Amino acid sequence: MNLYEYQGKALFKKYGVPVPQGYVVFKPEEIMDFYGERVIKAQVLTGGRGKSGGVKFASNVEEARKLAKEILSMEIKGHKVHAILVEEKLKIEKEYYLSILIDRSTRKPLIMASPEGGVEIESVPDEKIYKFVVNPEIGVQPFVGRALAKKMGFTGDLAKQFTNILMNLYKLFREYDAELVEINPLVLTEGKEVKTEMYPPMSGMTLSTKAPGKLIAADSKVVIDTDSLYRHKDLEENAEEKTPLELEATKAGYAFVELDGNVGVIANGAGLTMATLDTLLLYGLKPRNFLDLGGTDSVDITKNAFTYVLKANPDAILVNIFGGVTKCDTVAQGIIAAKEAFNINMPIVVRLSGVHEEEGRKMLEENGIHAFADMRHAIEKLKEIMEGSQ
Amino acid sequence: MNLYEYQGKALFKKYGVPVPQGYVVFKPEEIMDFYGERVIKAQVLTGGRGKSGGVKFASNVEEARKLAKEILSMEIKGHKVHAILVEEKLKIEKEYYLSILIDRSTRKPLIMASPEGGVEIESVPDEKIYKFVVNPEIGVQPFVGRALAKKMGFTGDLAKQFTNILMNLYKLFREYDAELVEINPLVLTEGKEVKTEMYPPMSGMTLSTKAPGKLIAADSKVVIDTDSLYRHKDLEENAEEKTPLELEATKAGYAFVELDGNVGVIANGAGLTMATLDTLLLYGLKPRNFLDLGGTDSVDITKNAFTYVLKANPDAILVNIFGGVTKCDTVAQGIIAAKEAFNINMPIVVRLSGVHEEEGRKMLEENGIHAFADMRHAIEKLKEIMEGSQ
Amino acid sequence: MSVIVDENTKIIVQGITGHQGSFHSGEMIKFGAKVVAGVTPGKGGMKVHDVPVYDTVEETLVHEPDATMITVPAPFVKDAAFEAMYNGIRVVYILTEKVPLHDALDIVTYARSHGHVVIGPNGPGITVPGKTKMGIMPNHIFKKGTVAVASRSGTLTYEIVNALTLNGYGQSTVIGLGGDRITGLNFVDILELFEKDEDTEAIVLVGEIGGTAEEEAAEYIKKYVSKPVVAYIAGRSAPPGKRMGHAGAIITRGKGTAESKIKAFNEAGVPVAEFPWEIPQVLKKVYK
Amino acid sequence: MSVIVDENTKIIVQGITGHQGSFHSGEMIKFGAKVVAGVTPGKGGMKVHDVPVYDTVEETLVHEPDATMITVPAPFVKDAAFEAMYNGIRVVYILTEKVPLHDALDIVTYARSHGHVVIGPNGPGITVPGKTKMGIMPNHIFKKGTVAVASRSGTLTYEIVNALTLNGYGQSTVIGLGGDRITGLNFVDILELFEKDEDTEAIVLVGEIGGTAEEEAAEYIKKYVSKPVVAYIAGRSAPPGKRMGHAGAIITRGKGTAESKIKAFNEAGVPVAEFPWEIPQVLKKVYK
Repeated sequence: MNLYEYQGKALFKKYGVPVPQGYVVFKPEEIMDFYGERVIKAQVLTGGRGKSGGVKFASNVEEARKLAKEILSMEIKGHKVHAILVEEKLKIEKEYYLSILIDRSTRKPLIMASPEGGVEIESVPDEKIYKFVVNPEIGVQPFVGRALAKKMGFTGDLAKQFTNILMNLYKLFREYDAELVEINPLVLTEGKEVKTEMYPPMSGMTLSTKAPGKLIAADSKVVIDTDSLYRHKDLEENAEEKTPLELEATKAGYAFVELDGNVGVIANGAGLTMATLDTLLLYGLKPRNFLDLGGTDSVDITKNAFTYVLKANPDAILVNIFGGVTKCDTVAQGIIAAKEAFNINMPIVVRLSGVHEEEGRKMLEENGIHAFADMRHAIEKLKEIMEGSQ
Repeated sequence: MNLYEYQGKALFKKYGVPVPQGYVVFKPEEIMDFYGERVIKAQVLTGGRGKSGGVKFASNVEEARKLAKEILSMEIKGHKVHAILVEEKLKIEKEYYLSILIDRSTRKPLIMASPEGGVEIESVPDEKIYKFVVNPEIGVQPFVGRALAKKMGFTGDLAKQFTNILMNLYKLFREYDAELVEINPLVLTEGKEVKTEMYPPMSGMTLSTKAPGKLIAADSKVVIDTDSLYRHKDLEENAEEKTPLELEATKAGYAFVELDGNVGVIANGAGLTMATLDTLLLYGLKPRNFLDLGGTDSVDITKNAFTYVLKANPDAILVNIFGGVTKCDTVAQGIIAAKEAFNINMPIVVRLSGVHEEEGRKMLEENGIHAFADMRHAIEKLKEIMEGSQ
Repeated sequence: MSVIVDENTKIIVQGITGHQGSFHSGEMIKFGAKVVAGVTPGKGGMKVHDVPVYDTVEETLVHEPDATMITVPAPFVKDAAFEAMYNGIRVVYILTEKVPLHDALDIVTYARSHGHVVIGPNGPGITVPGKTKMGIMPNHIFKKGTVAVASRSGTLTYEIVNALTLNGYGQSTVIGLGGDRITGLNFVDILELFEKDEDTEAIVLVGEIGGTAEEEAAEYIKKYVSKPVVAYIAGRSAPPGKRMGHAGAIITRGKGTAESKIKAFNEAGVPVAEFPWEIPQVLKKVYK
Repeated sequence: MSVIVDENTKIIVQGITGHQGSFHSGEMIKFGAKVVAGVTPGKGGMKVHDVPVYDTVEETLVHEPDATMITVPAPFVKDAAFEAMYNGIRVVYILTEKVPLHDALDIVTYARSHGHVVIGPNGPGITVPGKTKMGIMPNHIFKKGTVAVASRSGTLTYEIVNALTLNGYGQSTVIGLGGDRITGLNFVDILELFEKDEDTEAIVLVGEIGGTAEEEAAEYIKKYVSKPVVAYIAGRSAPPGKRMGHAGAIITRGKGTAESKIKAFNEAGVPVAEFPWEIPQVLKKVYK
């Protein structure tokens, strides 16, 4: 689950990763009066909002509210703007990149850091990205920070700031079951002039030096492992990532993804469902959805699956069940019950293989539903029907 | 460092290990008015206070204050009573034992649990003590609690209570750098009668069942690793464990232990210092103290060591330095400086071996201090002097 | 010789009194597996299919188990896996799906540095036809033979094994690695075992979108695998950024597409079937 | 053949620019040790005794180090040890005293399950006369020979090694295991190595009060050690409950007394010297 920037920054703050001062608003009038300059940032779960006009600067509250109103009515790459983050404007010296993710191939957390921040990390050349594979049995000890800080060009106090940020970010990553935590850009603010009076005192001579700036997370991208949400009650599931229908089906226990074709699909097992969609495409047919029924062979679960497929308004429905230990007569009952209950008139083609498969197919045929023992013939039949109906 | 019962219980509470309701007082008048019964417990860093009259029951505030006054003036096994813990009186069904310590031979945390609590664990037969060696890479997962709960005879809700206590105690043990956390007794309180109205309602018939009691830590013994105290600023060092002189010497950076003989000892290295004390005893001489100078060869460190030895009022002083890389002339300077500064008239015998050893010994002899190249001759000389002076 | 488990492997089932644990223990016993004990806290003393049930893994050690099948709900998997490993059980198969990613990370990290083998999470297990089965694959589709199958999915594996059997290709070992992002074994690990296995003469890999396990397998095959390998990849039609049922089946930031995997296999000389039912024909081209 | 380190062992020193690190690096080099690099964060680019100093252990890997000597202050030891182990350094010697007990626990646990050897914390290191030295033992007391010495203390070890040398007994390996409660190696671990070591013909153990390492050593010697062993135990005069300088030298709840250790050694046929200077005479009775 992707968190909005303001949610990610709230976690950063909780874990001691410095973020700009600011607050989130859902209505323009919630923006409070201020002096100086503020950044008005669209909260959307997509990148590139800056180029789309989702980030603006305001120097008084009226301007800020006006901009917020505009931004709140925007759609950025198809995403409605969810909220506005109002933040102090940082004086930026340089932008860096820092992230931690789970690397599937080493099966370990991977830190990526780059002195080229503020752009998509995919566009940064490999030799400018410093990687560190974390051994989770060791974790991120200070030495990890020192090793990366050196490569990033941080010395002295900045190296310490960087190490602290990295250790805190790793703690967040582990404790909040993150798939990804990303700071892009990690901003180095301009250092302040420090004037030191020179000896002898009162001589009027001062030495002007520059104190180092602060490293601050100017943006946040945090992705939380959905399977862990039961232990993070403080995080609500963000609705925006799924379509309303996907959300509905998922809540009912089906793995469901909307696609843009016209063949409704119900299959069992993620791999087989994907293979079914692939096969449809290779046959020139377009799937309307991915629906994995899972391993259960209850009449109701099968029947209810049709609810979500029907809501997607397909022109035909393909059911592909490789039963294994699933009882096919039960599945057949579920399909027949759905046809009756939802008064389905569009073509349904079923592939049914497993325990009691012949019985199940017989029941289906008796109810006017095409039934086959193998996937190929089922899909060929579907193609024939759909081409015939054109 | 041993914590007082009330300090240990404060940590228990912080980590979700249930403790009786109560509070600590340092003066009798701090005891607040109450109804029912209270336990008045002496806070001392030694066991067996119950038998010594350090634990009493009171049924009103006047009685409680009177008892507290008595207890606060007691000495238990040589320990002055530091404070009073005032607690609710538990209704006890059964007493258990639970502890976690660092087992030196496996180099791992070791959990010990026994259904025979309330007595010293040393007196419980081995077959009644259930042990579990924790792999710190795994920690204490719920399965550890289940395995021990079963052996302890806990089922259902009590097994869950026990598992929670164990997991929380382990967390405390690790996060507070404990050498030992011990709950003895871990008390099971009496369950409450629960009356359930029977069917049909209003028939007046009730079913009486007993709800299980609660597991509560009725005492606490927590020992914190002294070397880790720098990261537990919330814990003050408890003075009582060391004599005032030991405390003074330790603060000055010397490992120092008071003994009951009359030969002051200064040596370098813990092993050599112990061997020096042992040798004195085998020669019929009694050491007054253990003082490990450490590895430094500064004049001041050597000189200052005499401060603490002299405060112990010995009859003679033995210095045993196997220098290795230590410069013996520097050590000799320190000894001579001490003799002058503190105007030492008692006999000083020095063993000095290492870099510039002959020079060092010569300097000592010139200042009227016996000096030898080996330990044996130094101790024999000391014996001769001390026997001659009798 | 077998891969990971064989006819002598003594198996316990953690969560044996649950719906899945109970049913599949029975099927495993029918297949010939030595299921020696079950574990369900609080249910010690019961029997399931004549198999004794205990409260803790420690108590099952009298049966000297080598492997465990974990069927407990996702929030309890980490505890169950560590209970098994703490008690010295070498092979840990996790059937459960939706195991939190960081729990899988902890389990797999510990296992790999302490010599345990983890199968799954979220996979159908391992079957060695004629010898043993640990998991939920349907018994009737198998036939003893020389083709090893490794897959990231469940039902699709059955589909392909069924096609192999119907076309006369028996199997040496069939293993489901699991559909999650972190699994105990990846294709490279299992290829190493298949290459060494005397009973295996040809290999079928059933991959899917997400991650780079197939690309790494292709590299490994080029260098180290002498036996013929064919493959199928599911998810050609999957849109980016959507989790296609399996937690691991997701295209993120342009990585893990079917095209990339098919290309890698082709470059390694591994033919990739277009349809699941084509696997036997494709296999025929490279293996008798 | 040597124990743990030999003349080819490439050593780095973490904390080389400190007082201890700098001085003892020089002494080690004089003894013949191959000190290839030093590490002090922020001091990279310096040289100490002609040895290049780096900011991180990772940067020293160009010198292919096998071992590290850690001399950083106690609060930073855990970080330094994990830095070394993460970077694949096999032998980790920790000179520093007052390392928190749970830090030592973490270091030693990781080391033991990942094939690293930890010497210390809080010990004088290891010396192989004629070959190498890692640690702070004084160079001039050693003589190459056939007697191996393992000890829980520092200065007392020198005292005994000195006595051995003066009496004509040279040493094969001298190791200080460390005075803390948890150390990387206990007597049993080192006895196993000494028994196998071709250069060692007799063994001297220097124990002290606290813990049960000596009792375990006695049991081990009975069963597995064929070479003659003699011992010295410090702390006969120590009162219970007091930490005698070393964190590990403490009698708790009646456990870890000198009597118990002396009794165990005697029962294992290991003569125990009364005085440190007696070791050569006692050795003479059991070894040429």
